[in-house]
Amino acid sequence: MMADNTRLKRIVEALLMAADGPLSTEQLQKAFDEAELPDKADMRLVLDELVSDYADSAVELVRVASGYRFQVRQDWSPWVRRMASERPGRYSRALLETLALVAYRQPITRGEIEEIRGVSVSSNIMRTLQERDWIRSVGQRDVPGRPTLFGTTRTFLDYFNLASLEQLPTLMELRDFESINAELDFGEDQGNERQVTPSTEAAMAEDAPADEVADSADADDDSPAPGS
Amino acid sequence: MMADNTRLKRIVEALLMAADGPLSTEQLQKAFDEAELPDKADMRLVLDELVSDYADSAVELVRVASGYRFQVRQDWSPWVRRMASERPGRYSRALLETLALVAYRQPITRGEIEEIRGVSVSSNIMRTLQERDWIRSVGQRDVPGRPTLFGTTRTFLDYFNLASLEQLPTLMELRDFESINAELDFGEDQGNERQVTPSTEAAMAEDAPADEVADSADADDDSPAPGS
Amino acid sequence: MTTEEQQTGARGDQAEMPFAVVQGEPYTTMPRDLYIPPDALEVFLEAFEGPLDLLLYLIRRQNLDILDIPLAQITRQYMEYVEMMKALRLELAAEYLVMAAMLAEIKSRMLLPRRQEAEEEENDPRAELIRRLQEYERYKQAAEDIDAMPRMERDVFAVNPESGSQKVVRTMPETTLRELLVAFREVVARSQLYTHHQVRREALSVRERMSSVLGSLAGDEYVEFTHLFTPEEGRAGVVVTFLALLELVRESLIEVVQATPFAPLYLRTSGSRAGGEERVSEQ
Repeated sequence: MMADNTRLKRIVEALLMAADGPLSTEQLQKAFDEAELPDKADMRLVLDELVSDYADSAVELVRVASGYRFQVRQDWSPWVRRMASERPGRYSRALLETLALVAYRQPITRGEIEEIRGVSVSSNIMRTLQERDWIRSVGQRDVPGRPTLFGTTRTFLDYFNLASLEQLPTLMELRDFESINAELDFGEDQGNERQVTPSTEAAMAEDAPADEVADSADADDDSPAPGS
Repeated sequence: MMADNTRLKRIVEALLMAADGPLSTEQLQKAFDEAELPDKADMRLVLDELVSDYADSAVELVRVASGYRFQVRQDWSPWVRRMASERPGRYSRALLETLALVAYRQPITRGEIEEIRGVSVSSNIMRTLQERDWIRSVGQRDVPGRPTLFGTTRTFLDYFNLASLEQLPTLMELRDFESINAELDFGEDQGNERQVTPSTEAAMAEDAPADEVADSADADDDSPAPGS
Repeated sequence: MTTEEQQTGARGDQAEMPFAVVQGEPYTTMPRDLYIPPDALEVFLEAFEGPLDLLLYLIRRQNLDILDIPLAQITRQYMEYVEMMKALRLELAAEYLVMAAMLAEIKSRMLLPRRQEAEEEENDPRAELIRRLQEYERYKQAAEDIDAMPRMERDVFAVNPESGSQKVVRTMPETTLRELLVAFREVVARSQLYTHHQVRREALSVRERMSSVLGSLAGDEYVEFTHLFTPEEGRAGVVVTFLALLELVRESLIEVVQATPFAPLYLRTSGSRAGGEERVSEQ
């Protein structure tokens, strides 16, 4: 048993060291003959052992979404970066916001992303995200036009060193709509502290009707409110 | 001293683990600031220590002609080979477009490819194309950052059964020749079966595409060069 | 109170939040007038990811709670901004105008006298705007968080040891010339490549030669001009090589030197210059 597991551990270590990307236990098992196929329990055992074997080393065995991966401990990344010939790519805010929306709101259509961001999303961004294999089509929304629904991939999680979506930073708290309404409803409910202060009110009343504002408001009167 | 050397050892370990190939002590030294530049004696010391640290591991630190590198111990090669021979996937559209741009626009930098494609090209693609020996670095553009210029190789021509790049259809031909259009279009549906086996490859060499390409090139010979 | 005074008043106690640097000068406030040079404005425009982002900036800049937006003031600032962009005929994304209309509409509704019953049925007109701002801000924040997370190529480096002294035979995916050409056609169709550069067959053989000449000049060494030609290739080959050399010189990829008139020409890559000079200075 003991000896066997050491051997198994070495093989798994070799496989993970040689791999191009993370390997799942299933993938690791494929390297073995039927005759010596290790069971899952043994696999987990040696994987756990490897994690602690490397505790003092400059590399660590981590688990990301699609499996296990040896990687350099982040303490030493600055030196590795200095050695690398290429600068790491930087991503635009537009791309990152789009990616964030897909990650947190998946499945989501491009139209829905545009609605939340308030601007159109360029095709380049969608293409880049798909080429990097960070997002992919996961279906179509059953509405006219059948827009594509996007979700994130394992590659996305692997790239950002995550084992699952739950490890993403939590979203900023959204104060719920009801309470916003309550707070804004400054007519009757006197108990509410968040009344618009008289001075704000006055300021609003005073300087409001700049001409073009009035104009566009008129023009807008019989059309539905934008964005609604 | 002791503490310092442990730190130095970790950094050297990290650098060697992340490196694409062997690193000489001079190359390793480049990752350090002037202020903390280790001397050669210390470098040798930690390299020796690393060799023995990994004595029981599935990887070993060896010295080859151009420096030091970590490699998987030969004992475990059979498993690594079995794993590696697993997955012949399919090249992505991004990879093919990148390759095509190198073929048609060489010598070209990664930045220039990105400019034309309108999306960033992942390091993976460039690496895969170089590993496959389809493209290679042919120099550097003499601009800030000194980006690498890429060109295609003999292996590329051999793989695609071309005697020279001239046999690639011109853009004009690609765009205008009805025949090529028709021929190219049905590619899409068959994409999946076209995991070319060696025999298909051979067949291709004999029949249509090469000939047709040559034909259309001939046809073009006595007409003025397109666009000139 | 004049508009002018109000503006200064409102700006008096703002937190300084430089959001753009134009020609070395940090801008901490939104442009208030049209004295901003057009290229500076373009930087402002680029600094924002659309109208929601701009509105958020206007609100945050004054340390205001989203729920407390002084709508009139924000609307006015927003309009000034949009007017400036229009005046300078910057290409203004339609979204900015839609938002302007929305703000104007909300503002006008807020000014109308309301009856209580109506109010109960009808939400505060700002609610929708606030909802959108809050929602956008969440994801704006999430994007920053994601950007700060450790990621491959920048913070996380996978190990990469050699996988054995015997070369591992890896099965590579296969592809075909057709697939390559389809891919090329598509990238050409997408880009302006076709209109800008006519890639001709002639040019192609020259470009190929450019690569191989560059390859053979890979070191720092000078190579004699004649050594780059292969007489066996015949006239056509020599011409192609010569054209390739001219093109390489034109693109400043190689340099040609000649010690004295009629002396042999020597070539090397422009890239090696820096290294060469360094070595000279070391000696």
